[in-house]
Amino acid sequence: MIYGLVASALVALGLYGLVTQPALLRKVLAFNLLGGGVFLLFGVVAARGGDPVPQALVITGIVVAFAATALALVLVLRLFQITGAATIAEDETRR
Amino acid sequence: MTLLLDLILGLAVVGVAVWTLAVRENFPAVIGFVAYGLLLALVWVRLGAVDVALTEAALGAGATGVILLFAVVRLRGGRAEIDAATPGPRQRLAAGILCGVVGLALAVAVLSLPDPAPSQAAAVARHLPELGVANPITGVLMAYRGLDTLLEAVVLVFAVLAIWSMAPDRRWGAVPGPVFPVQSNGPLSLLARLLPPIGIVVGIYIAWVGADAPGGKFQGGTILAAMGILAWVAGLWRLPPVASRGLRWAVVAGPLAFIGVGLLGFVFADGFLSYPPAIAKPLILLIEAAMTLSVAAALVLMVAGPPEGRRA
Amino acid sequence: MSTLLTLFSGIAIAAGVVFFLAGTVALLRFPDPLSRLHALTKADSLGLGLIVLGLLPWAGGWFAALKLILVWLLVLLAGATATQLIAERLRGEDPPP
Amino acid sequence: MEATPGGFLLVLILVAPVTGLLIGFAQGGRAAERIALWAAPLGVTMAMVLLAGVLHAQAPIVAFVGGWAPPLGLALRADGLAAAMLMTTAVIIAAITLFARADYTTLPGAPEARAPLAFWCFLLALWAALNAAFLGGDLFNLFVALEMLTFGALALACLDGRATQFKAELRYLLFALIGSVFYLLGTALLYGAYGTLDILLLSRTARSDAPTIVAASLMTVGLLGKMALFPLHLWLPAAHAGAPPAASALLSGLVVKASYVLLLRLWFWVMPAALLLAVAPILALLGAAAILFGSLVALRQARLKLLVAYSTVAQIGYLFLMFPLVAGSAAEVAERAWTGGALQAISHAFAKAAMFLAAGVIARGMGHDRIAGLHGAARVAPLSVLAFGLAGLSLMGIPPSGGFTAKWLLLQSALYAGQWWWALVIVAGGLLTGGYVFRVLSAAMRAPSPDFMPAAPVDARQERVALGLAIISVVLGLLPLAAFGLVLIGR
Repeated sequence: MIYGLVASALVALGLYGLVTQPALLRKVLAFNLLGGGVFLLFGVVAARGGDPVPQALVITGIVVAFAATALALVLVLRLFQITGAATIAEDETRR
Repeated sequence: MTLLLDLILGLAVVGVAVWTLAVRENFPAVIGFVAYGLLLALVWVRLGAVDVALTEAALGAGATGVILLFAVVRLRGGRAEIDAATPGPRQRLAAGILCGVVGLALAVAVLSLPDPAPSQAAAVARHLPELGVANPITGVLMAYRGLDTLLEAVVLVFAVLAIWSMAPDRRWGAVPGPVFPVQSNGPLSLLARLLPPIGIVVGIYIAWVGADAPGGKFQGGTILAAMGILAWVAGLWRLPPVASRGLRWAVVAGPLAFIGVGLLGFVFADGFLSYPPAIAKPLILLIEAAMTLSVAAALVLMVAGPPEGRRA
Repeated sequence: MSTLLTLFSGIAIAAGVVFFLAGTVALLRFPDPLSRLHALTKADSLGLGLIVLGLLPWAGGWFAALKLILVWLLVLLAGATATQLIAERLRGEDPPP
Repeated sequence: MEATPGGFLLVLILVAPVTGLLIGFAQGGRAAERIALWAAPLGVTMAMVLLAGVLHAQAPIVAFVGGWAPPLGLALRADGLAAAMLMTTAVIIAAITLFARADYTTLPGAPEARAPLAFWCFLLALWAALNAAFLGGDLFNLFVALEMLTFGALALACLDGRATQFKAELRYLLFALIGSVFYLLGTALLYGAYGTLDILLLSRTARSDAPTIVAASLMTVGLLGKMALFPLHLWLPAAHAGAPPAASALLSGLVVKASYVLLLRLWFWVMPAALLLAVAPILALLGAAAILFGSLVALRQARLKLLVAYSTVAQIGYLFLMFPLVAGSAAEVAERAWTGGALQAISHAFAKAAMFLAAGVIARGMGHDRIAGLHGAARVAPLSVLAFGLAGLSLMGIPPSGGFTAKWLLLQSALYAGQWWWALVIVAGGLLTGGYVFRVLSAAMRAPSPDFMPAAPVDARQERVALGLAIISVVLGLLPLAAFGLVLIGR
């Protein structure tokens, strides 16, 4: 299946972005790319067996991922509003 | 022919993903992400999962794209800090190797999944008549794995409250999100007047047909939420303050109806979330209706963010 | 009859694809945002309209056909609004020539 | 396995806090507080009935939600381990409810405020999520439970709204999200390979093939990240130490245990024994590293709350020593190790909750939490210092505490299994723990300078709650060993 390979590639890409991108916004974006890959993997599993169950799992997963994204973005915005920081790099002002 | 189509689509998805990660500016990255989500929705259609395609397009690309754009507009600058925190080439190489290994392991695992694939399709179909619905996805979401869906609906309530609780104390009780000026004329105002009547019909329709055809509460609720957001951004609709009881009951109505019907199962059927076959479909539609409302309300609030305005 | 319909659909859809292609080329090649917008929306609105027209005979029922037309109308509306908004923004930013 | 009588109890214990949270949220802060106050005794009662039921039947209580049996439907299962964890959760939540009233009460007629509403709702939310995580019999359902847990924990930790905390919590969120993604990838592969995610059904069919191995590795790494096992502990100290005391107690005492129980289910139920034998020593090695590293770093902390948080990093390590001792050992040794591991999870929950609550009271009374400046703390908050000390006994593993019994069981089984090196780690960890606990106590016992003034009065009830939890963590060690046969039911 082509899409199994596509899903694996998307997971690798998303993970790479999540780890290496310093800006929080871009980390959140990469997390969503990664999520797309994970869900696609479920889709491949569903298509192989002609099975609706993994499709239902993906719908649940997409909703949860959206909630996580919204929450993360609010945290990012609040951090930015208070401190002007756009990354979570360690700074020396702490403690 | 179809193989070629799949190949092109697959390459396009991966290509857009790479571009989204590589592009330097935030705004095009988000646009790239929305394109990625829409392409993924096409992939879902190719995989025969129209319900998921609708969800991906509405939530994964649409709603996620909107909140990302909101964030981009409000996060300005920080370039120097970001550059300073950018990992060096050696770290990037290490991360790349690690992620490559994960991707490779996944690929190997996917390719060595057993043939024929195990499937619950037959079991899902066998019991659908007892539920009175024709869409197997709805059967899974509302009956067989109803607990998943219930907990997921509760997660949405968690998210709304968690987002609100990030507000500064002095803003508590106020209207969520920024207040947009009223656009008395202009294209946005026109759209915000023209589209919602159609969109609300479409949203309810999609939630309604979910029992028998692709669609359902999450897809329909997202469309309803989009109409609300449109009216809000155009200044035509003021969100109720977070202290509003009505607003809060709208957010919890879905999961509460779900639990209520579930508990009735103790009395009238075989236990929690079990539906008596005679009235299974009306019960499922009742839950779906309440959930559509709650999903729509929760999504609008999640897009709007924590209370920012003055106390109402 | 059905060959005629197939032919009609084929031509309409092919024409629609040509318009999409033209619009995309314009998006990539035209020099300034306003002319890009101009070319893109024209081509896409018409292109989608032709494709919808080509698909209508195969919709299998008036309800599905209605939905196809509704899709086209909604895209027209959204496209027009988005273009207007972008154009307004551009006019606001650039000094008048 | 069939559904058993009493299954409705599992549903109630899950649905009750969810309903309370929904109504509390809709009706506002004061209603949420009242619901939480009523929920606390109700929760303890339900957990006790459930525990008695499991003990009576000497078998797990099982419910099929909606009457749909797996693989199509979802099962909730309360085995001995789950019943014990539910009980622990109910008691600690009840204690935190009592503790938090002083901080988060809404007076009659007062307008609703942000922090109280969020606190009471998320207390109920976390309770529901923990119950779901301990009872869940389906790997995807457990994923949803873990997400609920993450959201609730995050919101509680940010309650003070300080910028440094936002940063710490974002780091936590990133770890948690990557952990979730890894876990979810594993469930996709397992579903593709076996067509079910039910833990018991998987345990009968799991093979040692490529998809299973990849799934197991991904899920394990994801869960280790969520529970902050060394070297994935980076997020924990700041995230737990910066939260309000009532939240820290929940996060450090209970939330990390949900991922732990899930990890146990993954390895001792789902995965084939051959795989477990290969992985167990690696997990224990990481655990040993966590014990030594966490304790050493805790020893060097300048601040009380960070010390307590690093102590969590160390104590989590003990939980992993049981893996090689249970896997592949004779039944008797395996049972000892299993009991030791479970008891460590429980006694640490009580001790750490007590410690964080006590540290919170001390920090408020002194106006700071610098360990070097704690002179006079024993005079300002005597019961809290006592609670800290008693909880410390349990963490060190000094008899007759629950921590002692746990570590003694692990130590014995290490010797019986011929893996004496783990015993050395346990002893070394105990000594180091003693070091950092006594550092705090000796500073607190010191007489203050003559012009010393407490920064704020301490709440006597809060002190008593912390002490109560500490006493429980000690008394656990006085129970006869047979009482812990509970955690073996349904293993």
